[in-house]
Amino acid sequence: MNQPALPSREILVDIYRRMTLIKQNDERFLAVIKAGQIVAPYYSPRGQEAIPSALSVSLTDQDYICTIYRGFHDMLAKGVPVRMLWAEVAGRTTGTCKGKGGPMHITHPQSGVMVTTGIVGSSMPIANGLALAAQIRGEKRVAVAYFGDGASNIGAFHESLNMAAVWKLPVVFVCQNNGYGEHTRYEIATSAARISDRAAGYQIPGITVDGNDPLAMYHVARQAIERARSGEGPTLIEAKTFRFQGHVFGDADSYMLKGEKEAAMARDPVPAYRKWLIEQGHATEASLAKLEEAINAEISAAVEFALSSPVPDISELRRDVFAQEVLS
Amino acid sequence: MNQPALPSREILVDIYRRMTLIKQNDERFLAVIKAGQIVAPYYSPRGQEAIPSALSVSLTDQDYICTIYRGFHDMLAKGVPVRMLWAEVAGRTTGTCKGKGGPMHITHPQSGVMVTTGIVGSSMPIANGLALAAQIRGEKRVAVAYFGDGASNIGAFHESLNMAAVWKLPVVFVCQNNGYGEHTRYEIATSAARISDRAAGYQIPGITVDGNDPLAMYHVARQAIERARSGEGPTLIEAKTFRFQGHVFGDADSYMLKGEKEAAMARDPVPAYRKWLIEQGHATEASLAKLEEAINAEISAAVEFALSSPVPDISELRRDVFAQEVLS
Amino acid sequence: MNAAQAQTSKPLNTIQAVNLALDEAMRTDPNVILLGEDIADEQAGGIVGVTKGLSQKYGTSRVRSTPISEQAIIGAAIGAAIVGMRPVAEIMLMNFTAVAMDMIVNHAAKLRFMSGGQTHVPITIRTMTGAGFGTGGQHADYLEAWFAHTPGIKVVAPSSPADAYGLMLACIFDDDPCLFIENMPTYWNPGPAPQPGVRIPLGRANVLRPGTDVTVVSYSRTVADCVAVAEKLSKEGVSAEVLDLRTISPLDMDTVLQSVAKTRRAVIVHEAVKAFGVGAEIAANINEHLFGQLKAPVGRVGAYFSPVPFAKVLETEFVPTPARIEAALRATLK
Amino acid sequence: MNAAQAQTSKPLNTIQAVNLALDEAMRTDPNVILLGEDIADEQAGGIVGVTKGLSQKYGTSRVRSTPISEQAIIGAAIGAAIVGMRPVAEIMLMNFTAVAMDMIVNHAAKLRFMSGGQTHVPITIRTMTGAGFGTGGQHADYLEAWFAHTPGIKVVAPSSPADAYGLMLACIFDDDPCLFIENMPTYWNPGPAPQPGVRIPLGRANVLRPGTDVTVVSYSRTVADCVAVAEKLSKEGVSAEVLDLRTISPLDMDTVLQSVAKTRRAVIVHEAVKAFGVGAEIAANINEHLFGQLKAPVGRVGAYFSPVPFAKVLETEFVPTPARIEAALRATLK
Ligand SMILES: Cc1ncc(C[n+]2csc(CCOP(=O)(O)OP(=O)(O)O)c2C)c(N)n1
Ligand SMILES: Cc1ncc(C[n+]2csc(CCOP(=O)(O)OP(=O)(O)O)c2C)c(N)n1
Ligand SMILES: [Mg+2]
Ligand SMILES: [Mg+2]
Repeated sequence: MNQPALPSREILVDIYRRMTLIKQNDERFLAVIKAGQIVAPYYSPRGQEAIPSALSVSLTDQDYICTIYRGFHDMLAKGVPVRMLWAEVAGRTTGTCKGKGGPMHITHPQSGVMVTTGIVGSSMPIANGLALAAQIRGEKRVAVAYFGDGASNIGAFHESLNMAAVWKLPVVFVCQNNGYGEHTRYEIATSAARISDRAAGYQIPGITVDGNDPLAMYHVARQAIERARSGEGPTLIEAKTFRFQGHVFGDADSYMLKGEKEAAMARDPVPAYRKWLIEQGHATEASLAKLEEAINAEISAAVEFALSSPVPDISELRRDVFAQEVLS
Repeated sequence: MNQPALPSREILVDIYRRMTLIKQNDERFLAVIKAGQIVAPYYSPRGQEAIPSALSVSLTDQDYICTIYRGFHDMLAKGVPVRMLWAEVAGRTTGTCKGKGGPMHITHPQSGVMVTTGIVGSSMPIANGLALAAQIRGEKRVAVAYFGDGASNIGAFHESLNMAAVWKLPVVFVCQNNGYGEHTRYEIATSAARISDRAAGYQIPGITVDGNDPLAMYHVARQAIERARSGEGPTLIEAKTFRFQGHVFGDADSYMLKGEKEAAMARDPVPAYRKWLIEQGHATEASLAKLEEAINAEISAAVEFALSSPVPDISELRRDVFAQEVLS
Repeated sequence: MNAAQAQTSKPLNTIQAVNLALDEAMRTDPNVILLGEDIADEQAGGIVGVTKGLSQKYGTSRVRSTPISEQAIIGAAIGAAIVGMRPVAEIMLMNFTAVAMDMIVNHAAKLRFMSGGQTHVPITIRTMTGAGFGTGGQHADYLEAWFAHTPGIKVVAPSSPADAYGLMLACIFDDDPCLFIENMPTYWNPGPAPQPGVRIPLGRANVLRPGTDVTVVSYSRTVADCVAVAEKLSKEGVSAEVLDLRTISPLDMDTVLQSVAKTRRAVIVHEAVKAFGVGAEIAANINEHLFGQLKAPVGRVGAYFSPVPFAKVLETEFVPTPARIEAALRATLK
Repeated sequence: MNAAQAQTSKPLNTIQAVNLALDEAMRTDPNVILLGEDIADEQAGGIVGVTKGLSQKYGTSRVRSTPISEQAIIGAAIGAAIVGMRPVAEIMLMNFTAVAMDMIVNHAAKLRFMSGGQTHVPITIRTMTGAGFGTGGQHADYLEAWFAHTPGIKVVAPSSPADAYGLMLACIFDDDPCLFIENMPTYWNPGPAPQPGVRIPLGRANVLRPGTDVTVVSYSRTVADCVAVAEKLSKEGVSAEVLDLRTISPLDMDTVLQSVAKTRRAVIVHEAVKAFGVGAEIAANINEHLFGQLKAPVGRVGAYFSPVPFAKVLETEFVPTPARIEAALRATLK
């Protein structure tokens, strides 16, 4: 494959903006949780920033994503307002879901974040449905399903890829392979040398890419999105990456290979990309510092907004179960 | 691949014996059902005789199979006594399952038929468990999971193949690809050019074979069974075939391609193999006629046995739910 | 008057009634789509022909035969529903809901709540079940209690072709997920034609046969047996009121309590296993709300505590027989 | 006396108790094997360490970390069980039973019956659940009613570490499939040590606190709240008898009826959604068997009819609070 053309400077910086938002958001989140200001299970996506950032620049608000409990990066890259995300995780009425869903169930249709799920494998079948609606209606929307390497072993993965393939649905399956499913290393659970090898069983393209390389990820994602948008059907992308905070906040990482995490953190994609942007002249230190500061301020405002917002009323337990309020 | 050595004459004839038993049993079954002597749903395996017949000669009673609602051929080839099969389908206490299971749930541990299931895809995960027990205990037993082409699209298929592969379980997955799942043609539902292509996603061998060619089937099955028995792990076999009676007794076949069934029936594997055996000098017309007659007599005796056996007592509704009888 | 409407003047069976309702819904709303195994006409319009003619009429884009992939089927329906479509997904037999349980209960039923009302899942899951065809342990379970215990999904079970028509329309156009349970062995039984285009409201029981001495609460196939037993007892001067729940969740306890407040005796009948079944919830509620007013313990009739057996003698006895229903009524009247 | 037994003299929590029971079972029977996600020591012995040390002791052939494949996990357990092993399979959270529902209810629960008793499935499915950790709608459901309604599988839910130990041993060595429900938020609460090696019989309720004025029936986490409320009311002279079911199916109605025959008042409490829950079956039975003998309607306390909410204020109110339990008792005593 020829080296494809570099995206515009605007896009390059936009990817960095999204990555930085995710990274800073994560750092603040850990701080706020550690301080006990918010109590919620937290599955940090730190280290996986590049994947949805490089992908989302090729999507519009009209496109859909379905993501998972770890998907704060996917949501932020797709445009969920930071303050609504914080308010949700703080369990406030101003949150995306009025505080009723929580971190594992963020939904924000305005930005195309249609489902966040806590059940491994379930982002894929629902993404198919979003794509199906677009296909039937003749809309040019694309649906992206994010999931992990562990999820590639569950039945729903198989059913979804097969259905998407036979129906040529406009969907992109993005497996964020961070080497572990909870405490279980890839090889212990997964029989494929590469998850992308499984695409052959569905006669669809399967590509393994360095998910921590924003440029590589951008090109692979763009091609898959265009393929979907033009009606040629799904693609399976395996984006290799690593998670810096273990499975869930508080995880002791005892199951990891020695030095593995340290090595991955030394290759942290966010500073690496920053360095590259400046070195290549796509941005200046000053411009990025300014951007980072603005993000920092946005997050601070979001935290404050969240923590000062009201908690829901008990009557909410009777609402949104059905369209009509539950009476008994 | 070199043409492997021809099996012994004994084996060659034994394969024919099993095929004939299946074919005759099916013919009698249809007659008895049409006559209204037995009322039961019937999923005829007619046309698929060669697959389990050519496979089972490489198994012993110690080996296990899990099969499906269509699996009368698999059961008979594995050695379920004909009269117990008939008695079960007639709902009699002398049946394999005392009349409580019926045709879709034949079990006969003495011959290694451990599970017959009516849920598409579910033979595979249970076969894994049989293989797992053998592996843990250091027994040299092999488990065979039979299933259809349609079943290769359900989640349990994927989970089972992956687990069997990572654990190197002594299991053989045999997909009997008869071109249809109920009324749905292979291509409409299945994204793989060949089901065996899916094996690559699990790093296990995947082989497509003409399931109506007893010799080809014998060699492929034997190799997979030996592989499993020697601890090298699972194999996915796709055995191509056709069903002559549609999905279920009474099926009008309106969904089939024109002439497809007639063409397949013209290539009926049973008479074709019979002809070959005689032509090649592995058997004589007289010896096969005798064998066929004996089978005919065995089936007649089985039908009589079944229809003259007693039906279960109502108290059976309280037995075999738990180890202890249900009291209330 | 279109062809569909003209047809409704003569008696029809449940297969035809559901077909008509689907046809009517698809005709009036392009957001209605159908998903399921074998449902398009190239696949003979379903395993017993419920969807016959619909793909020819509305195209295979809207009437899709699927792979055997129940999780993917319900997932696809959910995804399409949250962006405004009204998918009708078929899970061929109710036992197969077990493979799609995650999609149904963890997703379809919960997304409205978990999203804080931003999305909702107006899908209808059609499924069929019922003992009587000798299909054995994995093809005939009534599992409505699982779903009734699941907040966020409605559970509907018609007892006649006309009800199937009106309730199916109501389900499709309801803004919540609905599980629609069709009884297979009675599919071919004819009944009076429905009112074309008229939906039967969900969540309301139907007083099918008024009476004053005892209330019989049922739904789906067993309703007919209850009516037959009521007729039989009427010859002895017993006036039994038969309620057809139609919707199991949300449960119309108001109608049930009103009836039992009058009769002061009640028997609940369903084909599902009695233990921990829908009848338990109804009985518990009757006892709670009409405490001290009942003349006899609330009776419950359901299937034995066993898997569905194969042998005909066992299968026949397994489900509530008219004899068992009658015995329960008599016990209540003693 | 081995190390495991020595350890049991001091208080321990449920994580330790289940670990000890598994250890004991594996030590005494080579047919006991463990399957589940992350359960081997290389994977840190489970997500909260319930299986810690066991793979080191018994090897990774018998203690297997699995792929995330719940259908394959239960399938493997079933297959091994029908040829004589006693697998203990972990489904990490009860909501995930939804993806393995087919294997559990259509196969594990039915094979004994469908095979006419030729095979049986002595598996134990360990699962954990319970609201309180802010995990939201898909991680904390109590779904025992689904399984109690399924003939062929036993349902067990311990309320203390010692019970967890004795009941786990009983489940493993029982010849039927058992679903064993552990409450996650109380995992770390210490309790008295169990009797080493002693199994607690399945199908028998435990009279945890004798009393004469009202019977409180519960299981799992809410038992402790019921006892606390009983203690509180005792200061007002109310003597509440608290029964811990221990086994939900088969249900020990004998013990419940014996108690209520004496107290003539009953309240049933569980964390599961009240509607169509286990409490309905118990209430229906009490009303049926003690008709005319009760002094008050049977009370039921359960979760609201909604998915498990996230926000702490909602989550706290969603489950039966001590206040709601107390109110139900007081209503019964009026
Ligand atoms: C069906 C199901 N099984 C098990 C779990 C518990 N669980 C939560 S996250 C997880 C690991 C998933 O790993 P992977 O797919 O690689 O995603 P990652 O967390 O690494 O991003 C598991 C097993 C679950 N949520 N759903
Ligand atoms: C989970 C599940 N879904 C649907 C069905 C209904 N059903 C029974 S057989 C069948 C077709 C299976 O086709 P295939 O696997 O090719 O096997 P064949 O019948 O052709 O031998 C279907 C859809 C079922 N039994 N189980
Ligand atoms: Mg991972
Ligand atoms: Mg087939």
